[in-house]
Amino acid sequence: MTSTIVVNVKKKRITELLAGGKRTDGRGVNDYREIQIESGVIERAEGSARVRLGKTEIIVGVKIGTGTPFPDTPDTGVLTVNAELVPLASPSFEPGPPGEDAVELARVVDRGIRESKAIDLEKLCVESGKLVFVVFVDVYVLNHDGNLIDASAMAALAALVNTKMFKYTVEEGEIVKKPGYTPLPMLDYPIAVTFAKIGNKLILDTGLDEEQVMDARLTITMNKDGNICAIQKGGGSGYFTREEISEATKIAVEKTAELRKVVVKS
Amino acid sequence: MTSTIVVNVKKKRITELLAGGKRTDGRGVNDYREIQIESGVIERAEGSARVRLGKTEIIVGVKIGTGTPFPDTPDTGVLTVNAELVPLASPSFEPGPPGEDAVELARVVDRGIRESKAIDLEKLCVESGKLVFVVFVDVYVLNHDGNLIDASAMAALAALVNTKMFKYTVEEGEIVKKPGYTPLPMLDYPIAVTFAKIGNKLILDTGLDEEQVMDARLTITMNKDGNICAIQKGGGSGYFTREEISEATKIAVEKTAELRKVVVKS
Amino acid sequence: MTSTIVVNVKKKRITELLAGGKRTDGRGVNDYREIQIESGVIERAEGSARVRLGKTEIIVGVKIGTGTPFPDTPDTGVLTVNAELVPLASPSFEPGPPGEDAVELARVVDRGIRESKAIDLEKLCVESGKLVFVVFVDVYVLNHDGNLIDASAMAALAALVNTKMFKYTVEEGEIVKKPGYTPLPMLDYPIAVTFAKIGNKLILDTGLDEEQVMDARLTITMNKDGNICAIQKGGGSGYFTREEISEATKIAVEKTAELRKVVVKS
Amino acid sequence: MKANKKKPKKEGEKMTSKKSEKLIDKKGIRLDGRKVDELRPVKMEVGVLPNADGSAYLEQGRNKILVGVYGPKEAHPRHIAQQDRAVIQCRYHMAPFSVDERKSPAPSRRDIELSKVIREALEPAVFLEYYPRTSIQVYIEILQADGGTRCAGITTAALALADAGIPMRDLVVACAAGKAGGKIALDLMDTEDKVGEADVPVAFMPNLNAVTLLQMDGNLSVDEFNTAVDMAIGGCKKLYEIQKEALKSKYVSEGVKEE
Amino acid sequence: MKANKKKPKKEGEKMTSKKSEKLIDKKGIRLDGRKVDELRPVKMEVGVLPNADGSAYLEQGRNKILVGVYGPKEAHPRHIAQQDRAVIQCRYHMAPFSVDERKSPAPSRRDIELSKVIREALEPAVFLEYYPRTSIQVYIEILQADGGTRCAGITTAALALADAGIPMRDLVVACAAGKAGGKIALDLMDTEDKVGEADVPVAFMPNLNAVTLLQMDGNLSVDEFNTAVDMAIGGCKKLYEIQKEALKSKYVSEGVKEE
Amino acid sequence: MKANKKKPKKEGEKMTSKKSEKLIDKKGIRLDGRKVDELRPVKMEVGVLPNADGSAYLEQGRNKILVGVYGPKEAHPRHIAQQDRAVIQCRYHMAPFSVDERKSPAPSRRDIELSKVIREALEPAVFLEYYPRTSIQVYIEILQADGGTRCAGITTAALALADAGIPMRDLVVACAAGKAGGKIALDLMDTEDKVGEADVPVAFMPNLNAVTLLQMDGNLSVDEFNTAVDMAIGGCKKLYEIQKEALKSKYVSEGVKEE
Repeated sequence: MTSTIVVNVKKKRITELLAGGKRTDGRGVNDYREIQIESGVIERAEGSARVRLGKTEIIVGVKIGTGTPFPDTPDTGVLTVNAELVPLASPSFEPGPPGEDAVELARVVDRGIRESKAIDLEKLCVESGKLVFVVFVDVYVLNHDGNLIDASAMAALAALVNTKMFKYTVEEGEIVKKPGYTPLPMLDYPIAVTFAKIGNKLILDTGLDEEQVMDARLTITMNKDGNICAIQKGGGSGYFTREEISEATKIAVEKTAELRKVVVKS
Repeated sequence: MTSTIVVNVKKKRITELLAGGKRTDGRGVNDYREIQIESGVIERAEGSARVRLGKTEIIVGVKIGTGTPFPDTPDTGVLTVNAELVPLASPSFEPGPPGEDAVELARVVDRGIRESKAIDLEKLCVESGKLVFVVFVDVYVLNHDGNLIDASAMAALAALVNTKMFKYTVEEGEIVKKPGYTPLPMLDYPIAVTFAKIGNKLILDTGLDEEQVMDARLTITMNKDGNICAIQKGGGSGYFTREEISEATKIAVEKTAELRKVVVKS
Repeated sequence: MTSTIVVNVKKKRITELLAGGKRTDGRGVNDYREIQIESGVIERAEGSARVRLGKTEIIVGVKIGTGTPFPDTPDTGVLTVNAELVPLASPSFEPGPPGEDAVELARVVDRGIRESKAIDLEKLCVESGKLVFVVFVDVYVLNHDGNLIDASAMAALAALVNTKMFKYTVEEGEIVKKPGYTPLPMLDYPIAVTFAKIGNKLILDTGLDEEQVMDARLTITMNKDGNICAIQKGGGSGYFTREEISEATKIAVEKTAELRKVVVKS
Repeated sequence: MKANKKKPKKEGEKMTSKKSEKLIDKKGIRLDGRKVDELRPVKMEVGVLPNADGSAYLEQGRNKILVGVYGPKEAHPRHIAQQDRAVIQCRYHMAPFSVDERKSPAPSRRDIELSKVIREALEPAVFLEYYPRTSIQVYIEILQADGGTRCAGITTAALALADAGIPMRDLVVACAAGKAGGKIALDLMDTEDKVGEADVPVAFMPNLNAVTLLQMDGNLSVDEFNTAVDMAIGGCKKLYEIQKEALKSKYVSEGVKEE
Repeated sequence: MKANKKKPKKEGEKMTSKKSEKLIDKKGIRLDGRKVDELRPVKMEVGVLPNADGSAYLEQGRNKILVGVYGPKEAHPRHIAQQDRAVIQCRYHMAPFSVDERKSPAPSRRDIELSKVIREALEPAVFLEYYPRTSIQVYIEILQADGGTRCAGITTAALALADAGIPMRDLVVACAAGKAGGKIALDLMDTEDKVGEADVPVAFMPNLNAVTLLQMDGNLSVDEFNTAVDMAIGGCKKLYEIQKEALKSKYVSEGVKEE
Repeated sequence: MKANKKKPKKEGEKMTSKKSEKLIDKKGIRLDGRKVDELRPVKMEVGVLPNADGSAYLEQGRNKILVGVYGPKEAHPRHIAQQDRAVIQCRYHMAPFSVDERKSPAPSRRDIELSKVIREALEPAVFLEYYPRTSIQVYIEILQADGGTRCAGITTAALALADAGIPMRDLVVACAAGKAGGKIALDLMDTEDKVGEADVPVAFMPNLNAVTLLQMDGNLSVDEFNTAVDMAIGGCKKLYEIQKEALKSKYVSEGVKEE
């Protein structure tokens, strides 16, 4: 754990720079680091993608299984998002069951996909009330250099876009495979952008140094129509003013549209 | 944790008072603190009750679900009792799965209900061997000021008496709700009384101070006929003589009859 | 935990003796301690055996249950091996879920039985794809004085040979017991021998002292034809040379044949 | 209802449906008779638990929330302690009987997330730097749930922290607004939350004009979202008045009776 | 027998039935040939485990119980240590093959309760104050179970404690009486316990006239209960003689052979 | 494929079948076109993770393995520390998407065993005595699995240890040989491993002529076994050359560029 004194020195330096609109690595406050997206990196998974956001690195794998639907939604498939902060990604990650950070990460990514209705889950019903497809989205953090949420959401979206399902028919209530594949039916393409507040400044795409000194973060996920589908405030013991929230929302409209082009074409 | 020295001083004081038949709060050895019972406090539960025994406070909620019966009792419903010592109730309780005290509390309450055949479980069978009702009794300790067992058993009984089940018919092996409710079918009304031994005295309804210094406790649960249906010795590294057991049993006959009137009319 | 200094002194002494072909208890390098095998020690289990190897003591119990087969082997019964290092067996064992030593022990015993096809699992299928017998082999270590693997494998084999199954017929997909018992169908009799390397010597059937100072161990399990069905290197931060492996294999051929006679006639 | 069906886990996610339109009638009246900008009936009480260092109880509609606070006390286990400030350990926990289908007492992933965001909603209000190396424990028990429990939990927890005498910059008060039946509405109850289009829980420090919790799920235009946030903050301000009353009624009467 | 049926958990609770009347015939003889006040055949042996500091083995009917004792040694983890006395850590544990249907090795709620009441049955006998800050570990393994294992476990554990050289006020010995086939009977075996009307396990320190464990479940009048307790104590006294023999036969013969 | 079938757990055990004969054709060519003594295509890269003290990435056929090493650092929790040497904490972990049917992230018994044998395969190579009381953490992530992952994990881990600058006696390199289609063959892929007759994973220190991991399951005569071990060691020697190249290409180019 970095000592309090070091963090305080860092905070002073970063805040001073931000007062002049500058960041330690020379970026502007709303600039993302270089984004590299590679799809299909795990051939045995139905879908996958690796995202590098500066030195942050995430792989998302999508597996398709089968199961019974929820009793109150008998005609829709099931979406399950899980995140693992595997310990090789950071000295602060430990082996074992997911802690609160991993749970929050998974649930924020999940809400973006679910609330934007990105996947057409109704097309994943095989037999009403009895048999549906289950989409497992596993977020695997391989190197943590800040902004895990945005990178994970991008990787999840890229992996879903990359996902192929086998064709099938149903015989006597059982699935029989046919030759060929179809893409996962997609209806929307949610993008998350996360603002960090440091002093009285908002910045996007924090590096690890910036996260250590931030007061709080605010994630806004938008769908392709520029509507908001999920928001999460977190990341520390700070707060946002009403005005900061409006400002962040405005920036998010443009920024999510811009990033969507990068992710979906990938 | 209270230090050994404080406990020793307390023990001396309490024992001296008891030698003269007195207790720190002025009660007689077999007196209960004020009992307040309020039924139906959790409207969304099928049954519920709050019991206050002095400053000890317990809520019991009853939920009715469905499940398969035990293979060796295909025609009877299932009773499940659980207890949680939630950490707001005492500085000595910790969050996490139930420890041995919570498990013992649940099992003593369970045995009283089960062995007295308080619930007519045979009426809770829907389809022999396949589908029965499951009665979940959840004991929730909200403030611990001693004598959790008696207070929990009272609250559980009051909650069961308060429980309503929806009316139903069975169509093709499935339960179909009908309008209206019936009370949970009850056959008996078990009451538990717990004796603490301090020095060579037996007292009822211990406060927290008394529990810290007691040698051991003895819980006797009796049914409406004055028969014994459950006993549990516990509570420390002390013992009871044969004569003390007989004495406790005699007192229990009267005391359980007296308390039953308080709880069941509530 | 024994201190480093004591272990070093012990190691020196044991190594010196071994240089002259001797062991602390006078045995030759390939000699086993006295083996006592008693079958049927747990009457309520379908099969059981107790093995004493010097002061090491193991009980294995076999229970037969039912379940569904694996989807890819719909016509074969299921074998499950579990090991518990119960804490009365050694000051170094702790209560709780199995640690890596218990897991390894169970899996090495399992592989010997499974890979030698000791049990004719195809005879344990009741209804293809739906209902098969499950053979639970539970290894229970009661006193740990070294060489748990060989003793456990012997006890497991003796318990399987001792196992009786009730006769049955199948009526409407359910098992109906008939009078009488048959032995568990056995096809092979695997025996494990474990070599320890201390300095540049290989020895068999280590006592606890020898295990504390060994560099590594190598377990070779052979079937009745003298073929190898399982191998496991473990036991420390040492290694084996290619030549040592060949030497161990040669000795194992003879030694497993010799031990098989002891175990199977028992 | 079916016996013993093994269901995949589901942690309170929203499932919008066509029934949403029935939530608000033509006159703008909701199923429980409220107008769109109306809070449910609220009752707050401070100092209800004898053992806890601070406590509070709240009813908001059919929600029943009890909070106990212990501390500041030595942080345990030690590795969670911070050299220069207190840590808040917060547990959001639902009684098994608090919801229609019995909830297992083991913490769900939803419980874990809510415990975290509630802690982060309370931290900005507490002078944590006054008590280095200590822990303040906030135990939130949902005795009965009817939508909006995270907000109600925060409102109650702030009262319990104040009752424990822990120095605070401001109270924290929380309220959700959302979209149901096509309209932005305040303080959604369970049915509105489940069937409705969106939910926006907000926690607020009234004197510092600071939003300490903000979440959203559903589908809102930016304008709708801004309307909802403003409505939620409006709700917070009303609840804040009730919070102050609850504190006054304990501490004023106590002053008279006991001190 | 049915494949893979998911059953709700059941932890040894009693289920009385109409079969109870067949448990004792007209001449007062039980299914295994015993009279109502007769113990099952008992065998005890002390010092059976080389590694443990103390140990004992007992057979009572088809029950087979093995107990190992370690300590007193430094309490671990440290927060369980007591300033002024030793703590007993007691684990009652059933081998998976000890019962008809394989038992999962994970502790059930019954196991947790029994570990607690057995510990509390042993504590009154041990001079815990001689070894402050230490722990005495009592590991009870049920190798085969046939009713009355908690009592048999206590009887065996007391021998193992004595074998470990731990200073004791008295031995502890335990035996149950119950009601089966309408009659009060001693030392119920599994079938009598399951089908019978009540079970009363009692642990007793013979020289101090002290009951250190007392439980009951079923249905007994106060008179029947008193008869059962007296009968159980009578059983304890008989078992106590066998306990003493077992200790003597180890320590006398050892004296001759080795020291 | 069937919905929601509750399956007993199965941890990678071999299930031989009659299909084995089809694995190698008459010309001795395997399903993926390899000869019996031919390795799959291999790619290794060192220093791929910015945060870890050392790291490496390996592809062998369709296996994709990533290893990160942290340490030596203070051992935690403390009771695992050794007075006179470092301990290696090793975790073999499969990504949920690494296999055909999604794997639960919780460690299986197979994972626990493999973590242990891999640790014991690496320990002989490390000068543990240089860093008493510390821990070296080796995290092996199987991103995609296609047979032989334990060996590939060892080969990769040795590179990551070297990259972390941890003093080593020798590199460790691992490779399996086995029997498939009736023939002894090198470096079995998943299909060959599952359908084949035996698998013999071997880890080797090339300069010390030391076997640090040896396992086997299946059915082999002693002669076949010896052939397989020799073939596996041959595979190790080839992989060792690639290991050295991978180290060189990092440290030589780095030398030029940065230092």
